Amino acid sequence: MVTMSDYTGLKPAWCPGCGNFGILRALNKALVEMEIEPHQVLLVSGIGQAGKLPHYTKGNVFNSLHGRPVPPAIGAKIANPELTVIAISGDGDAYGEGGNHFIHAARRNHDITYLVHNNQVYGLTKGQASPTSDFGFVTKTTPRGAANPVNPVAMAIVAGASFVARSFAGDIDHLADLIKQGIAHRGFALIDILQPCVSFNHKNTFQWYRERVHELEQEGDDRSNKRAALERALEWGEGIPIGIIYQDKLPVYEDGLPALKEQPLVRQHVDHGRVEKLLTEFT
Amino acid sequence: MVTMSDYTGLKPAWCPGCGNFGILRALNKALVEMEIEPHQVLLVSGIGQAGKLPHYTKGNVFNSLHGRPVPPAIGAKIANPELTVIAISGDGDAYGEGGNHFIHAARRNHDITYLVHNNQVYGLTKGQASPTSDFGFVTKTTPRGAANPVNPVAMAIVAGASFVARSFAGDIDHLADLIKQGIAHRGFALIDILQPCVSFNHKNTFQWYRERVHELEQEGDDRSNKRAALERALEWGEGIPIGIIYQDKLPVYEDGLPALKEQPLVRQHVDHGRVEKLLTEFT
Amino acid sequence: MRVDFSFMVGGEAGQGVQSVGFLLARMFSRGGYHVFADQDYESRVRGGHNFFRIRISTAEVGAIAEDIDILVALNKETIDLHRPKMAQGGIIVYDGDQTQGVTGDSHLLRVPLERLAEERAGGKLMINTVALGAALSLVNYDLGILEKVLEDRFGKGQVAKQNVAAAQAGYDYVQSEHKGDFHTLESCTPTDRMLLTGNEALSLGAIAAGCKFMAAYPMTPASSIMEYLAAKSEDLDLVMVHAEDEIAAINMAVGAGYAGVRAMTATSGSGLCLMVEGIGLAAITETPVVIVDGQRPGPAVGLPTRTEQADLQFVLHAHHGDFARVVLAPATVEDAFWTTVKAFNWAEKYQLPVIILTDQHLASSYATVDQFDLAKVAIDRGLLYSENDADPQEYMRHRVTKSGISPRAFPGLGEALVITDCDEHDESGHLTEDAELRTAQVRKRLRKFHPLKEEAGTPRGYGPQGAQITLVGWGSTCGAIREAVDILRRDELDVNMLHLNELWPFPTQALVDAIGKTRSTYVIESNATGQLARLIKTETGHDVGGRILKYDGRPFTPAHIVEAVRKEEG
Amino acid sequence: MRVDFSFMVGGEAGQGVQSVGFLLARMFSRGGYHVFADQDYESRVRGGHNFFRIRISTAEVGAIAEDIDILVALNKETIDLHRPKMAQGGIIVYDGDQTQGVTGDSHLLRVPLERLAEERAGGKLMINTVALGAALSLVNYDLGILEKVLEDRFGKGQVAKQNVAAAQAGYDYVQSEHKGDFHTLESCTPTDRMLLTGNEALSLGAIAAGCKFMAAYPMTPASSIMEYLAAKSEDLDLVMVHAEDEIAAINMAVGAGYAGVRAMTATSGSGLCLMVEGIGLAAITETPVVIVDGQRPGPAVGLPTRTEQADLQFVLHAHHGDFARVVLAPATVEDAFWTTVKAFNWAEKYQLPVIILTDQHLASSYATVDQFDLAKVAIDRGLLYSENDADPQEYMRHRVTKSGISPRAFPGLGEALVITDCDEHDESGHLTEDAELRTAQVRKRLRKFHPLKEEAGTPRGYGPQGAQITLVGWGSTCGAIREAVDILRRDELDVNMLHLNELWPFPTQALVDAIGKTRSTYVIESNATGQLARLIKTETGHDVGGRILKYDGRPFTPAHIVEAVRKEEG
Ligand SMILES: Cc1ncc(C[n+]2csc(CCOP(=O)(O)OP(=O)(O)O)c2C)c(N)n1
Ligand SMILES: Cc1ncc(C[n+]2csc(CCOP(=O)(O)OP(=O)(O)O)c2C)c(N)n1
Ligand code: SF4
Ligand code: SF4
Ligand SMILES: [Mg+2]
Ligand SMILES: [Mg+2]
Repeated sequence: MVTMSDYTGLKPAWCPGCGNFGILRALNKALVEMEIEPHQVLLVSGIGQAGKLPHYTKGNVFNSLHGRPVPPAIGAKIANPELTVIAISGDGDAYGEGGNHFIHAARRNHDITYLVHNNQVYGLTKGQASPTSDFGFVTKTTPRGAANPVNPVAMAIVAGASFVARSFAGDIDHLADLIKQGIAHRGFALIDILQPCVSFNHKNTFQWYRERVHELEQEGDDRSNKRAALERALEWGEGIPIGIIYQDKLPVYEDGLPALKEQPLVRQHVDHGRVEKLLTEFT
Repeated sequence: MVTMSDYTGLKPAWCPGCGNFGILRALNKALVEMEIEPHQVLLVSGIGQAGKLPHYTKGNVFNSLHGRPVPPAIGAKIANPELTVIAISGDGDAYGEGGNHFIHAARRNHDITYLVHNNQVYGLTKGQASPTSDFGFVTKTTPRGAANPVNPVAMAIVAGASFVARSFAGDIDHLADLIKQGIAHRGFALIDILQPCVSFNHKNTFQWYRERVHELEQEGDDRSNKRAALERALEWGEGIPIGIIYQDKLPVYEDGLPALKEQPLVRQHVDHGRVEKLLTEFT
Repeated sequence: MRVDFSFMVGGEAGQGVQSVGFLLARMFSRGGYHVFADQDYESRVRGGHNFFRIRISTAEVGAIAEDIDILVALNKETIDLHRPKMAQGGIIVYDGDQTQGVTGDSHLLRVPLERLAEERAGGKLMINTVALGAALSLVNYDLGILEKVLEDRFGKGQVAKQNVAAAQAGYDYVQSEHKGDFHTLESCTPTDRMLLTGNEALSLGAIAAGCKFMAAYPMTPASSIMEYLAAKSEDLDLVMVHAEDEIAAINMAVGAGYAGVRAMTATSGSGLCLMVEGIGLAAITETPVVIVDGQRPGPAVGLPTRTEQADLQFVLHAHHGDFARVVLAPATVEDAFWTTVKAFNWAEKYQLPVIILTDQHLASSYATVDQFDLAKVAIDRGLLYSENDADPQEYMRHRVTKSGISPRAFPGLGEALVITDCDEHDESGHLTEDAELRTAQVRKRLRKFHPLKEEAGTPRGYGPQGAQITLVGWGSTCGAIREAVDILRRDELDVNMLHLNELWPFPTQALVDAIGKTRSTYVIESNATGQLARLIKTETGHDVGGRILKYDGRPFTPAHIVEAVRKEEG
Repeated sequence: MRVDFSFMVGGEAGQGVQSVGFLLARMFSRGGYHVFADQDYESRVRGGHNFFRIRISTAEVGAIAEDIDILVALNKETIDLHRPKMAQGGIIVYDGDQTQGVTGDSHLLRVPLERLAEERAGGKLMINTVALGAALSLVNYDLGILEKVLEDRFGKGQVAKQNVAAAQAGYDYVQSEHKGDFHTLESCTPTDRMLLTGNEALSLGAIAAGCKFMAAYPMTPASSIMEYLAAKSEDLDLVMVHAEDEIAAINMAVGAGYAGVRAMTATSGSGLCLMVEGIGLAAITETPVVIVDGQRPGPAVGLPTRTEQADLQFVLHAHHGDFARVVLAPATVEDAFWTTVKAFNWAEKYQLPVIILTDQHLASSYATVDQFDLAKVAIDRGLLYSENDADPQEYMRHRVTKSGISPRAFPGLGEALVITDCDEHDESGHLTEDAELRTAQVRKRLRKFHPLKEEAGTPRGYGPQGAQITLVGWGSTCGAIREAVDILRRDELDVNMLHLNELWPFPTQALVDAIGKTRSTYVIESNATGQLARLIKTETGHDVGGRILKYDGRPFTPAHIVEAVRKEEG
């Protein structure tokens, strides 16, 4: 049996009170409840406060470049689809530096789960605006206020992700439940997580989010209706919906790869008999 | 008076029958009708068949890297807002290699016009899949068919562009009219142009597009309703709407720059008196 | 007597130049000849001017010749441009009915290609195959194998049949109408030699080495590697991902490499620029990855379909920080196969990024080579962790060892957790800011270079040892330099060649030995500043004054080198 | 007598280490002292261990010292870590009430920081200012200017007042309770010297040079340049765009440069990797752009908040193809200003990318410098096209000239069309595939390097010419090497320094002259392989055996260099 103590990692270097602690706990809870063992998990993170998470739990870890956790996660998943591959980013990592990978991974619908710690600011580099900073948010790089923010969930839906959800670091059970569903889902699963940053975001605080988030009524709601999902996705401000905003069965990239049909690439060996045949095509 | 002959450039190296000829003509027509002279225009293109367009007309030309026309267009626009800045891409250039610039330029709503020659394929590199290739489109890099395509107009709307339109290279008047509106619009104006590639896209031909495109009824239609616009944007397949899909007045990035209030940066000189004051802040 | 004969096919993009050229080359390779062929094309899909040069010989051949014996001109521009290069007695086949304004008589043979195509082979599409037949007829070549060659290309069926008819029409026409000399080329003993391009050989090398994963973004001249692997992905059980950009491509490959699969990417200079950060990721996480850089003239987009060797200093230094890497540059089509096999072995053995520097010229040139002996393809995956050796709880991905190499485990295949980070990390792979741990990891990563340098080979020599003049080259110029040596030796010049296909680790001693002994040394490179010469200076201290450089995007010919050397040597 | 005194403030991130350190430095710079201060911090926002070292002197000072005279310890870890470095008679100020487990008596002075902050200054937030007062008290420093210093930092108002009270509390407490020695530091003649960091000086240099546009993406240690320019954008009429990534950043800057505005970007190694393609874009379009690379330990993310000099070979060779570029490396805070002015001038004069190599150490170290004399800031925009000179219809952006430099016109400012392309182009800027036009453009772009090399300066010497031992360095190590020279000379060693702040064009002759004459040469660099030593080898042929290298992310100290030289010299 897998227990929470199997997921005890190094001591976090996050600020006391940071929303990341809740995310860490929720992830561990989800993995424990799904009875997934650390060696079956691959955590691929970028650079930022969020990107440090894998060090604070247990699992295989590929802590990658800023903005780039998604491509190596895809590479590793294709190499070994038996792994539960979870990519982890901050909002700058995912939607700024990594914006292109985000939309194309969603579009091709790769079978990975993507947790984005969205604190609407650059934490690790000390408080610059992020692509999700609220309009007018004043930071050292945006002294006259940030531009129009990106809406990651709407973006993911339009781009083609087949599982798009939002949760809140202050609601561990809700988040853990979504993570479980995201992992269980086949295809690209984005979970955008509202994450208070107590050091650099004094606007979007625990309090601020708590007053706004409301769980989507999941019953009677057709998750797979893209137009309705976009309605939900565009909601932001006085009310912020959390939960699964969109989910559908869409063609999964890895399912279209004949090489993966029989066994993971990592367990395969080259067959020189077959290579020999190729050679004769050139004679 | 500006005439079409003012816009005669080098002889195009495109394939005979290519949709790009129509786009070239429509652009020239729009500029002539707006009485814009070649030296008032800056054409910034990427690499691809589309990216060659500026050489085949007249104007200032910055033919930039593959995927990167938008950032230099922004830099030049901020340096000299008196220029009519038009960025030009192919679909691979804009939505593949340049995807991140596309969404963020839309988000910040820079005041440039963006023409994307969308032939749903990589032309110049000889027929690989592009991010807009139809699902299942077979090419040498996607022998089992392309993945889910990106929807550029929906993407632009969600990202925050304030003018989002689609036109067809086979309808020069329609396209010229949209280009004029795009140039006149303050803010980021995307015109995604359906462009048949006679050499590498034997699916999405002139004929194919002609059977599907229908002009949006612009009367009585609230262009600035984002939800309705997304409905229109998601339409693709048997019917493909062309025209302005979304337009609104949104904060324009350049309007938030105090340095541009009085005159273009390029006409300004450094004032050492003001620098002197800065120095004293360190004493 | 040695046969050495050159064809050229020229015309607009879209006229089928490549197709005729390839079929000619194939006909002669099937017929037992050695063949070398290269392609010259513009960055456009229709129009402009393309040509395909084929040289055939009864001896090995590794470069094109300047003179043309038979020119198949699909348009007038071809005649205008290439007529000055016709060999004595050479013949230009062209469609006199369709081509206006061709003046003079010399070399010209009018063949009504279009009329024959329409009358005898069902349409204009066959014009180029008629020309193929005409060319073969001029050398009285046996058409016996033609049907098979066409079927291999077009499949059994109507298309192949029409092509045979077209070729026969051209053949017959020339046999009956040509009034001048025929240059008879008899078939030699047919062999099972392969005819393939540098990129095809490289792709086969990757597949034979067990590469199972490629991610890339199209870019000339690397796209054809992607396309070959994609085409074979089903039969060979491998995966080729057409990524959204080059950044994604290299990072995907590194991810797959980390997960235990041999992985690669391929691009050209501009794309490589975007991969630089990924090279550092591979370095610090000690992940094997093979990166093919098909060079073309820069900077930036430069000349997109042409050739250059100006990425050498870039790839040697691409990325900040100090770490070990490998840079290999295949010299010939055959070498492209074996070098690629070595690249995958070294990447895993030393757990680092390996860059294969090829170029447009090698990538798209065809050559005949003996079938690769797969029995000689040894796969060495390097030091692997096994649960029998040590407790998985204690596994540390970046353990500091004497050799600098730490055993690799793969995530998910056992209990050992595989932890790594592109931040500086401790032995376990967790991030650290400790000064001593940092220093230890830097040293460990650099230390791997010593066994690597030991394992590196020696440059390829040609000609007598200790000659007075040495021509030094690297990469795709090998064939041209080699032939230049032959020609110069016939001139009684005492010349030899030293050719590098391993650039890093640098074969310092071999260079010192070779250059120390010669009276004059010439470094021959397709770039403007002498990048190998600079590297030689750095590594050996020798300042090689003689430089034969070319940077107009066109490959070296033996004659160009010969002339340059003669000029210097008086 | 020369005063040379060192403070250190240490504690967790979030405890205000930077604030106390800066205020101490400011108090002494206002008081007429020369100050040098550096910062050491981890890549985290709270917790861990940070420290700030301040050295003050009555003479110029350009490096930190190893010994600490007064240590302000905001937590126990600070004591544990730094106690061994306390100078004779040094004193550690700490809060004995709050800090458990501190043993021994030596150096320790308990000050109830928290209690004093709560009782006398309204709360715990003031703890660090109490400590500031205590430190100043230990040197009997005049508190007269404190109020002004605090007001400059916090504005006139409650916060400044509370801070004054806090400092006074600490001051008084020490005056009445300290039983040991005081190290009295009298104020010198107050000056209007500036106290600023390398990045601040660099930013001011950019502004003074007329830079009007910056686009960048945050990355330590370059972010503070972005932030400074953003803060001043309104007052100084300039634009700072926080771009979506580094690729966008450099391409925006190139666009602005093309349009006629002085433009820059700034980043660190990883970000620079992403800018490589943009460097080539600037090169082939001949667009001026200034790129600041604030080096930190690599490869990849490495040690994000620490220092290194391992990007040199990378920036020299970043990008495929051959073209001219400039690489400058400011040596001191003052130099950061002037080098940046030069960078903008050269970028425009030679129409090429200029890279400023700085590093975390220089970027975040404070030094006192005389106010920059703006009258000496000459702005040279290079060759500009004017409609009076030539018909705008005939304007060609890439005209082939003898110098390689073509007059620049700006789009939209006149009738001349400004056409350029990152494909190879002809003189008019339109794309071409012609072999001769290509060759001509490559040569033209390389030719610009000659006048540039002529214009380049000579390295900075220090110590007597022709000394037996030469210490060679570059960039931020200047202060430490200089001081090492002083110390070694006092040891009777015949040493001098040769310090480079222009790396490319390389000052070949100066190096040949200097190294040729010395008995032994040491190259001192913060990297693992000796990247400058390698460059010296390439450019001069001299193989400098002596290397003093450090790559643990921490800056050189004079003592470290002295010790290394002594060891070698016996
Ligand atoms: C290529 C590159 N650019 C910039 C950086 C510097 N950097 C590190 S983390 C970060 C942003 C952090 O913000 P976010 O992704 O939102 O993560 P958070 O710290 O808020 O969790 C940046 C800009 C880098 N490491 N690499
Ligand atoms: C960094 C980089 N990657 C790849 C290329 C090669 N390349 C040139 S054009 C092109 C794609 C062309 O497709 P698209 O943008 O759709 O334009 P089209 O030719 O179809 O108009 C590619 C991949 C390049 N020049 N630079
Ligand atoms: S800076 Fe913000 S995101 Fe980072 S650890 Fe602190 S509170 Fe969390
Ligand atoms: S390849 Fe396609 S897009 Fe390119 S010129 Fe030809 S028809 Fe047009
Ligand atoms: Mg964040
Ligand atoms: Mg296209």
